[in-house]
Amino acid sequence: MKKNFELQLSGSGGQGVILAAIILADAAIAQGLNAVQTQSYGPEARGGASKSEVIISSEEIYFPKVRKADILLALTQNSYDKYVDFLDENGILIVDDHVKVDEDLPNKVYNLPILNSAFDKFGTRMVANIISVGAIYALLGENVIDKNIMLRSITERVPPVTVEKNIAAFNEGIKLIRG
Amino acid sequence: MKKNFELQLSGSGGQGVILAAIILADAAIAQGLNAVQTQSYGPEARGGASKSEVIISSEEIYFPKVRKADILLALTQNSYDKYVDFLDENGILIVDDHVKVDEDLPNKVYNLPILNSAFDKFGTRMVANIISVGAIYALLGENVIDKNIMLRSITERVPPVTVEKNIAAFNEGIKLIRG
Amino acid sequence: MSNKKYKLLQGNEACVEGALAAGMRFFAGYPITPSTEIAEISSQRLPLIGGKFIQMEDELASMAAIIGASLTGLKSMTATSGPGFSLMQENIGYAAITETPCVIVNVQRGGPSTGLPTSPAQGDVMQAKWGTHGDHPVVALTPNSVQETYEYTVKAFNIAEKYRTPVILLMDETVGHMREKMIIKDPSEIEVINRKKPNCKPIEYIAFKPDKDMVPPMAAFGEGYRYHVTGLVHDETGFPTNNNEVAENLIRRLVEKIEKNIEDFSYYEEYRLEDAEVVIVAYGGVSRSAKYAVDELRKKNIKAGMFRPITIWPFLEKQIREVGLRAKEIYVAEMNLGQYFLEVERVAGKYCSVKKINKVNGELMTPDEIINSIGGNI
Amino acid sequence: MSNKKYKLLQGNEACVEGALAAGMRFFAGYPITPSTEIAEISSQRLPLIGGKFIQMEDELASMAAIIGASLTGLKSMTATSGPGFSLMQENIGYAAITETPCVIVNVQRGGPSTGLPTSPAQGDVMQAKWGTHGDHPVVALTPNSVQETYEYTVKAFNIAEKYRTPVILLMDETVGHMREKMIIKDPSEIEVINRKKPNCKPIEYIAFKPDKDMVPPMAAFGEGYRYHVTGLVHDETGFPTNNNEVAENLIRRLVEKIEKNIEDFSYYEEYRLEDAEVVIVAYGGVSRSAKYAVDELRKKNIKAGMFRPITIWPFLEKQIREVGLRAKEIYVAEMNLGQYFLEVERVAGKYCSVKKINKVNGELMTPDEIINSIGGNI
Amino acid sequence: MADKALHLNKKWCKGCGVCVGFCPKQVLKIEDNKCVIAYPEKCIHCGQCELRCPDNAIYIGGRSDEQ
Amino acid sequence: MADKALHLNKKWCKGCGVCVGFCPKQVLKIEDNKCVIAYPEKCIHCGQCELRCPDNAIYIGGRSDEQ
Amino acid sequence: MNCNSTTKNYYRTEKLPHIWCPGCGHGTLLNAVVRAIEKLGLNKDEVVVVSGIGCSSRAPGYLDFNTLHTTHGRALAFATGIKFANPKLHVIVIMGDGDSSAIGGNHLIHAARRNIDLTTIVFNNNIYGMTGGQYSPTTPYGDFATTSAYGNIEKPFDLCSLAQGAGSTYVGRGTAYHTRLMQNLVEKAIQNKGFSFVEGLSICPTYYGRKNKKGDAFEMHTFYKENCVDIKVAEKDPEKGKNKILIGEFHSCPKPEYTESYQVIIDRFQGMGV
Amino acid sequence: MNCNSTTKNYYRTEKLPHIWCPGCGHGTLLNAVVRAIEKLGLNKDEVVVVSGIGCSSRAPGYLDFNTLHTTHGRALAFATGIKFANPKLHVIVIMGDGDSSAIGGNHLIHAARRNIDLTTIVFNNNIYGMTGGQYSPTTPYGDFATTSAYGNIEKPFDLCSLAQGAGSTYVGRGTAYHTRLMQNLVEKAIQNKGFSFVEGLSICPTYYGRKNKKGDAFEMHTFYKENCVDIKVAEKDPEKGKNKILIGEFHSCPKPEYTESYQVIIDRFQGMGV
Ligand SMILES: Cc1ncc(C[n+]2csc(CCOP(=O)(O)OP(=O)(O)O)c2C)c(N)n1
Ligand SMILES: Cc1ncc(C[n+]2csc(CCOP(=O)(O)OP(=O)(O)O)c2C)c(N)n1
Ligand code: SF4
Ligand code: SF4
Ligand code: SF4
Ligand code: SF4
Ligand code: SF4
Ligand code: SF4
Ligand SMILES: [Mg+2]
Ligand SMILES: [Mg+2]
Repeated sequence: MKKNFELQLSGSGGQGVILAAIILADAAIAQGLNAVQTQSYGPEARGGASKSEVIISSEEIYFPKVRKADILLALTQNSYDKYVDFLDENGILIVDDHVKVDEDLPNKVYNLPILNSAFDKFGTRMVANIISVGAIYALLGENVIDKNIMLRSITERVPPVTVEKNIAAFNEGIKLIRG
Repeated sequence: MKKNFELQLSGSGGQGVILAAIILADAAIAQGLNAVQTQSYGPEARGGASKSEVIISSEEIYFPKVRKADILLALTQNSYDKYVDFLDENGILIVDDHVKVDEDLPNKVYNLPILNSAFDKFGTRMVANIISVGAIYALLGENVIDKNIMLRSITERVPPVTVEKNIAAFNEGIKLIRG
Repeated sequence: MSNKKYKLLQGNEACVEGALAAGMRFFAGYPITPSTEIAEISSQRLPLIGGKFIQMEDELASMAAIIGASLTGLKSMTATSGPGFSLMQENIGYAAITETPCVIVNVQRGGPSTGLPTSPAQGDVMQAKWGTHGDHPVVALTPNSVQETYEYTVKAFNIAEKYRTPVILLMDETVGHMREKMIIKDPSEIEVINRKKPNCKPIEYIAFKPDKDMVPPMAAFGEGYRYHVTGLVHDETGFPTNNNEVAENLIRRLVEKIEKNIEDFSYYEEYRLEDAEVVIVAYGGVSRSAKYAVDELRKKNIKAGMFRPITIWPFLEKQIREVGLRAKEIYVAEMNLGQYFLEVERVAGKYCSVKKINKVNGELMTPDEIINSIGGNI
Repeated sequence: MSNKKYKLLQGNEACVEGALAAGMRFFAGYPITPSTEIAEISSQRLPLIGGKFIQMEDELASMAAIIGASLTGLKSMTATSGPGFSLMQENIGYAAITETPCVIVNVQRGGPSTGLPTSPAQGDVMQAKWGTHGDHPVVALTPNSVQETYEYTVKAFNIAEKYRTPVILLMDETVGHMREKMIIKDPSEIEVINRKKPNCKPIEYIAFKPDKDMVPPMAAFGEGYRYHVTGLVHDETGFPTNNNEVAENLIRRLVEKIEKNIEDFSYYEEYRLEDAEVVIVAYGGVSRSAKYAVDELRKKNIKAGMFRPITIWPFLEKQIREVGLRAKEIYVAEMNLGQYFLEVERVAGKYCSVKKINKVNGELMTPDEIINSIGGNI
Repeated sequence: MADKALHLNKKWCKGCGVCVGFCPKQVLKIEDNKCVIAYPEKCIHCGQCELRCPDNAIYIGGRSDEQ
Repeated sequence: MADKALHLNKKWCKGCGVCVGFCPKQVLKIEDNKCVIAYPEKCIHCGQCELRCPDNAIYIGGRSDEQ
Repeated sequence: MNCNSTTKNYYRTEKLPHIWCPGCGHGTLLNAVVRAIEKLGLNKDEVVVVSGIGCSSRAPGYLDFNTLHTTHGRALAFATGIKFANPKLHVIVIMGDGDSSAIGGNHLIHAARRNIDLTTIVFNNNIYGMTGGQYSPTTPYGDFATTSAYGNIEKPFDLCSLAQGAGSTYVGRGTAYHTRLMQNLVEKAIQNKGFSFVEGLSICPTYYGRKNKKGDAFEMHTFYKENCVDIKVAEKDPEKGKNKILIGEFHSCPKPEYTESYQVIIDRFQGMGV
Repeated sequence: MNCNSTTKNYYRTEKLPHIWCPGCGHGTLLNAVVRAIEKLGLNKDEVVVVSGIGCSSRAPGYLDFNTLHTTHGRALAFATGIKFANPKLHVIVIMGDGDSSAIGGNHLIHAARRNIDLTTIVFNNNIYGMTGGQYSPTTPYGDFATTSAYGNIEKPFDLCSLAQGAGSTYVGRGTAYHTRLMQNLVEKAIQNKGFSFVEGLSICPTYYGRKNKKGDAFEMHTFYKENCVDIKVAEKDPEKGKNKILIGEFHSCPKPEYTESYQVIIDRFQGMGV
């Protein structure tokens, strides 16, 4: 595997990108890797754009913040606008499909119906974050984190009554990437 | 005159040795000299021995505390015991006559009936401090501070209704020394 | 496959884990960003083990309550950030003069005043030492990772108990809010130190008479040793005095019991220092960037190294002197306008050049910023 | 015969006289030994000239009230001692970040905690600089006589008004309670500086946009300039921001407007320094003993001199460096365990040996103690 | 009443739904996290929405206010 | 009552006069800033003085307490 | 500007929307306060709005007056300095329940005791909103918060009784639902020459609501609608007040005001003495 | 030891005489407190006496219990930590009027609100004694002090109402003159499981007395003797209470105590969770 993955997950406050990042970091650790998860706090976290970061690495992680994202998730226009500059030139962008992406963006872009899938297939936008986790997981590839570990991490971190729905959402996210 | 006089006035809290020191310092300044007055604060000032100091000098006074007293006034046994060591070997001691003075004390000692005079002649122990001022003034001598300046200083610092009584007390103090 | 001994924890959570491992049984606090999670988690965890949590009306009261609880025998802690730390200062001095063990966590945020409540900063370093009036002893530790937060919270309690003194765990928002993998140790692996109790009869107990180690044994209220505690200068019996010699001895002993025992808790990390000509001095969150910068600078053939104080107070005078003697240049990198720098310059300035790298914009200092500051100079 | 322009005044009284001469019209305070007379006399004098005195419920409130009054246009002051000074720290930081002129008098007594309430000490020197959280500007002045207390209280107000910053008058019990002769000057002889007002229309007023001197003009509440004041990091309009660059600029400007203008208020006394090989650095009450000691040492053929900072913060780096370059030895004599010493050592330690003479027993350091400490070394 | 009209400032609206709940005539609904004036014709200009909107985002103004 | 006696601790007495004021039998007086039991024989051991002395300096004890 | 005229005239519209969460009752209460000021026709230059720290305390920043956002709990002490320095100003203090009665409780009782002419308005949402939902001195017994996961064991203050007991000369309570009442109380509070205290029961759907299953903002409004009874009604028919939250004007009893009493001293002694 | 047996058994006699001025009411009140403890036969090892800073707050130093002299105004916050850490202890807090209600007002109302089992006793001499006679929050309107040379314009707190309003479950007032009553109130206060508040009107001849021409200590006692009426008497015959100082037991109404409520949580959840 690549030594180091820097992931940035963004959306509006309440969309659960922090939990998504925690699940990813948790799984990475269970996998025996190192991971550091951070997030933006403050008034922004309430209403405005919310950002959460994970660095996954096989080595010790010193600097805990993402400098250039290998993967950027943006669930809202606002968060895309605010954070797109953090994307590495070789990085991958995942956006919800209602987000307008700059045409000249050189990156690989996944334009996924995350919010709509959540609503249409699961009846609640609340699972958009876990769908996103699925998509990110799919892009990282099996050889970074084991799927079972991912599933356990989700199971441990979401409210017990929602486990099933969230696991389905996770699989939905994988499907959005792998088709 | 001698360049420098270090005076220490002690008694119990409430005997007014601080006011006495202020009056002396005030007069010294009016005389065109330098003076620094300090006092002990704190729980002692309430009940225990109370101490007040004046340094009078024709030069600038740096260190504001008495190191060796040229004159020590002690109105109580307690204050005598506590402060006698501050007396310069050539210093003069003034004590109220009920205070027992060490027999081997090498200093010139004035054993004056200050408290009794106050009570007997003025009906109140409250003027003992001004009697003491009179005694100290007398020992310093006319050439240090002018008598009129002393009187004005007393007049300005004691409660208006007690001016007359206090001036009489001052004169009584002078008499105790000069006879 | 899965590695069960590792957990993903936030720095603030790790602090509570460490405190509980060290024996904390009392927490009093008042919420404030970015330290609030410490109170929240304590409130949830303590009753489960018979411990006590109380949310006080403000930080003055929180500090007072932990002193009261500690005097009554419980290991006690509070946690706060800048504004609350300022409010605790008077009673921190009280803990120092009464020799009451306690741990005060300050998760630093941007100051002064309300400042930047959710941003990382290291602006309270000098305040940790000088925030309360009068000369007083101070121990302050600055962890730089979640794991260290756990470990050094334990050590903070140990130092507090051993030396009967308030200990400050000086975190920063970066470390407090970061999640990282952490090993929760088995209780048997953790050294826990408890305060020394009197082993004399109550009648013989002289509450503030120090042993040879300069620390007096401590009885808890209710154990039969009836004694007096005051924030006034006091003699060995604990009663107020104005005796000048006794006063001088007390103040000096309080400070010396810490400074003379500094070897006992001189914690620091040396990174690639052996042959280093350029030494970055950094602590807390910034030290993570500094370590990265060292590696990068080495790649550019600059003989860089890092000295990282974990014990930030008392000042590691001996170690910094040695660094100064060996290095050509020291860069003190801090998220303030140059606080620890002053002490480094004082001690090492005679031997080498000491420069500062500062940032107070509310973002963690990056490796690049450190590299560029140094590069610009080389 | 009698010299009418002299008066016998206590240091604390002189402070009030100076404040009134400087234009103080508001005082909020809470009694505490040894500063209480400042409140008492203010309470008696202020209404006589239409000014306002209020005794607040505590020191936190006193500090808050003077900031409120200053924002409303009145020159404002409070006075306290150690414990109260600790309690004021949070709001002192607020005054700094909101650039509200005000004067805080701290008549130092023995610490830490309740300590020695009626005894002289100089233990709050570092606290005056570092007492509040976060980086912040500080100006602190230390008079050493009744006359100077008067003069430097005026200057404290002038600096506060000119630079829109809190200024600390750092007295000590010796100076505060001592009575000495003093000249009360004619108002015409006293330079009084008032804060700079905006001369634009309210609509054009950008409340925290600095002029070239780094200081923004200041409108009072009620004058028609409706603006916002906050203790959060804010932009030039006064509204909160998380913009990193703006944040960095604000914090740096606050500190630099003081440090870059230090020449404007670098007050100090040099005594017999010309050819001095042994220099005593001392301030406040102790400097009086030091001066005496210099004369005595000279009599013993020791080339002694004294450098006395009156502006104690910001640190007189330039002057101390020069002293260091010329002296063989510097002795920093203080009634604490060596606080100002740290800064002197930092700056002069490269050039000469810097030693400390300390005393924390509640009594004024005597000339003999200084002489003996130096004599013992020579 | 003819010269009155209901206005919505979408930029300020946070879609809390308070106005929707209080409207006696079901004029309003939430769509995409914002209030929408779904049936302006049913509005009786009672002002309930304006009175309780925490965000000053909905109000009754003159028709001329319409942009 | 025969085995009771009035005691005074001169060291502690500060001569405030409170006991003197409250004594119903004029047993006490102040001399040289200290309380003096001037007329012990008049004392009825009512305890008023002991009850109000701020300094625990005057009290009724057994005769054996006398030193 | 796409807003009503009150908003246009009294808000700093360029700062809107405010940072409060969707449905937060603070916005509704603030509107009531602003309408009261509008109704009284106060000169904007002579109004100072002061706050401490908290969600509620962000209010002044949105208002076009002289505004001061101070330190946590200290708003009334700052306001005391302002009012005393220039008694002509109308000084209105907006605080949260935590700000006013936890850390700021002492300043509250002392400002009330002095009867200094400040109009104090507390947006009481029974929680510390800004720091994420810890219990406050007004969180009901048994309720949940991030620091009372097992149910709150502290008894809540009745802020109005506390303020009245300490000396306030005008006291009343409204809610985010009872906006007209709220406006009315604030109007009278401003007119009272002395220390006035108005509690506005607010709504924090984000923390208090969520933790205690109170539903969304609208449901929380409905709760106030259904569970509040005006003191006048309850006084006439105590049955109606049973187990209800009392609202309305509780106390109005003018007494000598602090800055006026001080002015009497100045008038008598100014020019005397040294 | 030349003193009565109560003094011998409960005082640190080697520390006497205390630092209080001749005639200071604090000494008399303290004796009443000690007699109450003696009467209840409390185990000295289980009694903690806590104070702040002030003349009154010097009291613990003279008593043979676990004693703690804290910082100004904070005694109740320290005491809360003590009591909560070991609920078996009897924690008695002695403060002055300034200590308890000026700088310490917030801790007073919060300790009362929590109904934590502390016995709070205020020696109220209507002045700051220790610092030399400044007015306090209980100095009567119009009275003189070093900071109210023109007469005090602040309205005094009624400390008992304040404490009761904040939640104390036992409240009473005695005086230095009414020592038996004082003893009785303290006894009951200690027995009340919850926050108890007893005000003892004290006497400061040195400052309050002198500044306000109240005569010597005996005259000040006499004033209390002549101007206090027991609440029971006043309730029966309001005429008798007119313009008088009310004393006696004002309020006794036990409620769930804080440390006991917390113990319920521990008992329920201990051992659960991680
Ligand atoms: C000295 C200090 N302590 C703590 C804080 C953190 N803090 C900010 S707001 C707040 C409480 C807010 O609650 P409340 O006053 O009820 O206002 P709300 O946010 O609920 O409107 C706290 C504890 C602070 N800013 N300063
Ligand atoms: C923080 C702080 N502020 C002020 C003081 C000074 N101070 C000591 S005691 C006191 C007031 C004492 O008055 P009170 O509580 O009524 O007790 P009393 O002396 O009258 O018995 C004050 C203001 C202090 N020690 N600490
Ligand atoms: S009440 Fe206001 S903010 Fe809420 S949905 Fe309606 S218009 Fe939008
Ligand atoms: S004005 Fe009345 S009817 Fe019209 S939308 Fe608003 S609430 Fe509904
Ligand atoms: S009451 Fe006590 S202290 Fe006062 S005079 Fe009598 S015995 Fe002495
Ligand atoms: S016991 Fe009664 S009669 Fe005897 S001295 Fe005391 S007060 Fe007087
Ligand atoms: S947290 Fe609560 S009080 Fe704060 S803005 Fe959100 S809803 Fe309002
Ligand atoms: S100053 Fe007053 S309160 Fe203090 S000891 Fe003296 S008489 Fe008592
Ligand atoms: Mg709230
Ligand atoms: Mg008092």
